[in-house]
Amino acid sequence: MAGIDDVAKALERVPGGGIILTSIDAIADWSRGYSLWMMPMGTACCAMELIAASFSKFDFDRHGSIPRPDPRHTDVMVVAGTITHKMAPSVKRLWEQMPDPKWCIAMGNCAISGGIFYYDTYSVVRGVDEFLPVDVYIAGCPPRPEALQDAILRLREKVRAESVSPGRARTIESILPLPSDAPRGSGGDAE
Amino acid sequence: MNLNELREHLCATYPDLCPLFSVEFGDGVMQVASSGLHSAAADMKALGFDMLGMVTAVDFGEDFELIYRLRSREMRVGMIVRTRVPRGNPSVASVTDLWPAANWHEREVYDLFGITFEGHPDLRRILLPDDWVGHPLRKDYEDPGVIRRPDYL
Amino acid sequence: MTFVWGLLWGLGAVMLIAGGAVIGVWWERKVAGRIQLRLGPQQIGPAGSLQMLADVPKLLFKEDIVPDGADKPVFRYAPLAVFAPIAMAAAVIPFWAGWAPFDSTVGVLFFLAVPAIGVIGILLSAWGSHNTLSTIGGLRAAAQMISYEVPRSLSVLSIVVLAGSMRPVEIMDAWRWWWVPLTLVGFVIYFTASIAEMNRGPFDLPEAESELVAGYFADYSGFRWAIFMMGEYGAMIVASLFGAAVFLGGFRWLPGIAGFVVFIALATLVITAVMWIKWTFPRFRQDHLMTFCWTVLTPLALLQLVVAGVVSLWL
Amino acid sequence: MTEPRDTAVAPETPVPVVDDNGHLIVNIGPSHPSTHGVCRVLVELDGEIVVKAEPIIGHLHRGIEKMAENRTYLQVVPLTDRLDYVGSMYANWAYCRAVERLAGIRVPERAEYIRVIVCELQRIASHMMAIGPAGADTGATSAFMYTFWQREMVVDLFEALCGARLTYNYVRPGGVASDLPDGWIERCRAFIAQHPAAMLEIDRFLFGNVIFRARTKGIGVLDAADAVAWGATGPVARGSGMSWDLRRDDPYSVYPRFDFDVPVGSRGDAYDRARVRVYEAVESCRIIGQALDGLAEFKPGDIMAEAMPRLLAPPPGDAYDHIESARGSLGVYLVSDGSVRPYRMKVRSPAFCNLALLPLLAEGHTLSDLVVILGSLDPVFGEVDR
Repeated sequence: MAGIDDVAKALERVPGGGIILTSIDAIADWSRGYSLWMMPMGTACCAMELIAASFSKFDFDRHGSIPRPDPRHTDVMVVAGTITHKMAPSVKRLWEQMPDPKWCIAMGNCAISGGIFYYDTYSVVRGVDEFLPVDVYIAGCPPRPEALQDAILRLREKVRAESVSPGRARTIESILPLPSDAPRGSGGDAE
Repeated sequence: MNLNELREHLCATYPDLCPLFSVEFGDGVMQVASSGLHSAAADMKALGFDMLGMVTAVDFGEDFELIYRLRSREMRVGMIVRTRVPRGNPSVASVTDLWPAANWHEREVYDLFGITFEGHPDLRRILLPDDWVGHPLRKDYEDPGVIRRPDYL
Repeated sequence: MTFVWGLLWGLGAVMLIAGGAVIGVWWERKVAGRIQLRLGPQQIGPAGSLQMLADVPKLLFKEDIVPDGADKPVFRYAPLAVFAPIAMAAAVIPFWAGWAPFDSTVGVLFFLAVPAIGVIGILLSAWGSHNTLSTIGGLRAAAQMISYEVPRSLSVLSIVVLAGSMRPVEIMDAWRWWWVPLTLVGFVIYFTASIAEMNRGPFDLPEAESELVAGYFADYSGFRWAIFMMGEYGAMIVASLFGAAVFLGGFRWLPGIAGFVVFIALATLVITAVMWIKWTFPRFRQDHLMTFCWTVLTPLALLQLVVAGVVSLWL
Repeated sequence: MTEPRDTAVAPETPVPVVDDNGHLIVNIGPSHPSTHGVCRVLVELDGEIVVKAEPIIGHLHRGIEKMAENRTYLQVVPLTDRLDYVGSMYANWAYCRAVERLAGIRVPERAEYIRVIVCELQRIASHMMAIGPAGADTGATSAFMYTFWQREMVVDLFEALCGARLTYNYVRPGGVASDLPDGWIERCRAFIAQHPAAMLEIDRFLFGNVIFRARTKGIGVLDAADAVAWGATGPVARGSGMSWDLRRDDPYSVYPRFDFDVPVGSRGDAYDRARVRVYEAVESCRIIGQALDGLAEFKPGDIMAEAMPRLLAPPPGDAYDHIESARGSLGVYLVSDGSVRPYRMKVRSPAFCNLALLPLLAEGHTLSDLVVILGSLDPVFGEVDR
């Protein structure tokens, strides 16, 4: 499959091709957004809330999100919990086993930055974005299942902007400034 | 049998263990030399201390203190056996032959403190990856990856 | 003409099974939800009934991963070897009085024999994945499916003895209402053995989620995996339709179109029972499964066959 | 979106698929639906029979014991929450008892009663997370949903109490963080009134199921002598007929004032280990009821020891104290050098000791039984790896 982008470009030149492309995109993005199957990468405390999310009270099946333990069948990896140096290769391996297109939710402070385990510890990876491209971050220690629900909805918005040909993906406004946008030296980081 | 009776019994049966025995925080506490650890542990087991609760160590700079917490279900008393091993040659006899429970505890102490247990059937790292360098719970452990917490106090 | 007809029917069978699977997956999620104090899909369509409209295109657009160590041709075409026999088996189901898509004189034999080919597809996929868990799953599936063929065939045989024919259309013609109480045990055996044949809980050892993660299709992604799922739901639909027809009388209860509605309703009831059992029961262990097959189901099926044979003397 | 950066993670060591004896080597985990966290088990299989199972732990080793050395005594309490995340109150309490022993703090009785109440509630919540997966490991996911519903009720109670669903940080050195809110006692009574009936339902639904019984009876038999020798505690030991419960045999806090039974199994198999937990949950309801009655004697608001300093600096020395957590005897050993930070903290984790039994129990059983045995030991990896 040499370059789906090339196919997309060729199709754009054909009269009406753009309409076909956007229709395909619309179908693909809509279906992906409403069928985000989770790879529950629960390692620690947040895993409890991840379990709660798909269980009776919160029931993420309502949103079409079901947990599948097999990475090959899933779309979004929810990294819930602390990732240690010993665990990180396995997480990366599982991420590589997931078929494209795939997304990653960093659930909880440990997955975002190491959280409470940021300082003084020798074995914790400080944030899963050290080795995975994270799409949605959920703060909390642990976040409530409702926060994960919000993350699924946010991710759905993000998925809608994507395209079957990666070159055509639209950018969406981030609701928060990206770390690179922040003026240097003004942060109140205690380091 | 409470702790004081135990102490009397200990003095009568094992005169050499008697002076090492004291009672602190509801447990019997016994300080032995590292060379005599195994025989003291065997005596304790013969006395009815059938459970090994934990094995741990504390880094006191010059040497490590090893702490074995034993428990007797029959007498309903706990017992802490302490021993000191020098930092230069941290090695002590394993008690896995007395209590199989010591297996993982000793591996953990080996992993985090680098104290070797002679006679242990399978002394490998248990918590950290096999290729980890150093023993993190030692006070002098340095790791460039560690970010020190700013000292507000 | 036969060729065109066959082609048309092939297309029809695939549509039937694919459509049935789409409805079946939604239905299963709803049934599971009810059992588990949940709601199930809610967002797309009324009561989430169009959820599969999102799931199917998503799976179509997924990356098709063929693992590095896999036996590539085997890996690629194994899903078809699982799916095709089930679509073929659908051909002999008597849908209407005097009509089955493939009206064979040995239709029952065809129905019993052809889906059994599916086990080869499962073995191929398990071997082709080059994955320890898949291999264990495939071996479990082979042992289980071949063993459960025996009680399943024996239980259908009791109906064949009563009807005096292996042609499903003739069986339906000969069917009498009192066969239902007479062959009730046979139906329960058929039902149980069919669940085992389609690898569903409590017989889902080949894909045991808590042990083998996903068993023989653990390495399949995207649409290849969807074909496996379609095969599983297809097996459920086909087995339920056939059971509802020959054991429960299918369309014979009422004349005309009402009879067809009763037939579909009976089959739906059987499918729901399959789901109900899956979501309530724990999973068997391999040796219990085999013991159950050879010491309980097979003797019972033989007994049922004897009873049916004795009764058939007076027919 | 953040671009992925290179990380210094080493590739995992590859595992041979077939060893010299012709045994199949199967790697389960570290992320697997039935390892209850992040445990890797290397299994050597002869057909389906487990020849050798080797648990590889440490995938969640976060260095809490090292971190505690650089935090003040009060700052360690949130860390103990993350140890046993299924039962946070226990680690809180065990740690606080060790600190109180070290610093000689006397805790008001009302606080002790509240601690007993929350810890017994936590025992119920934690056992629900053990009984449910016992069903889920054998394939009965629905049973898990039913037990989890009970757990959610407890979690709601805790949320009303301290605002958090999982990491409570409620038991503090010297007492508890806050008094019971208005109406909480009534809600708690309502919960314990319906809980035994729910447990009866689970008992019929799961433990009465013929497949579940066949899957768990006689599986992973641990005899009492082995349980003692391997230092097993809690429901794992009690399932083997070892009648040992710190609440009764080494009474701490106000437990001697309550009337309760210690359920004990007889066969020591996975079934007994799971069943003991059902009865324990019902016994916990009895304790909570008595504690709620007893609470009325004490003045509301008297929940913190008098003259608690902002910064605790216990005198040099060491202290060990333990409580009976849902998984067994959870001990905390603290060494103080007189400063405001612990010199060394060691957590004696029951799950760690119980998990060490896995190779012993799994040998000779099938792969399907392995996950049942692992589930019946009920490890929580935050506590195993620390």
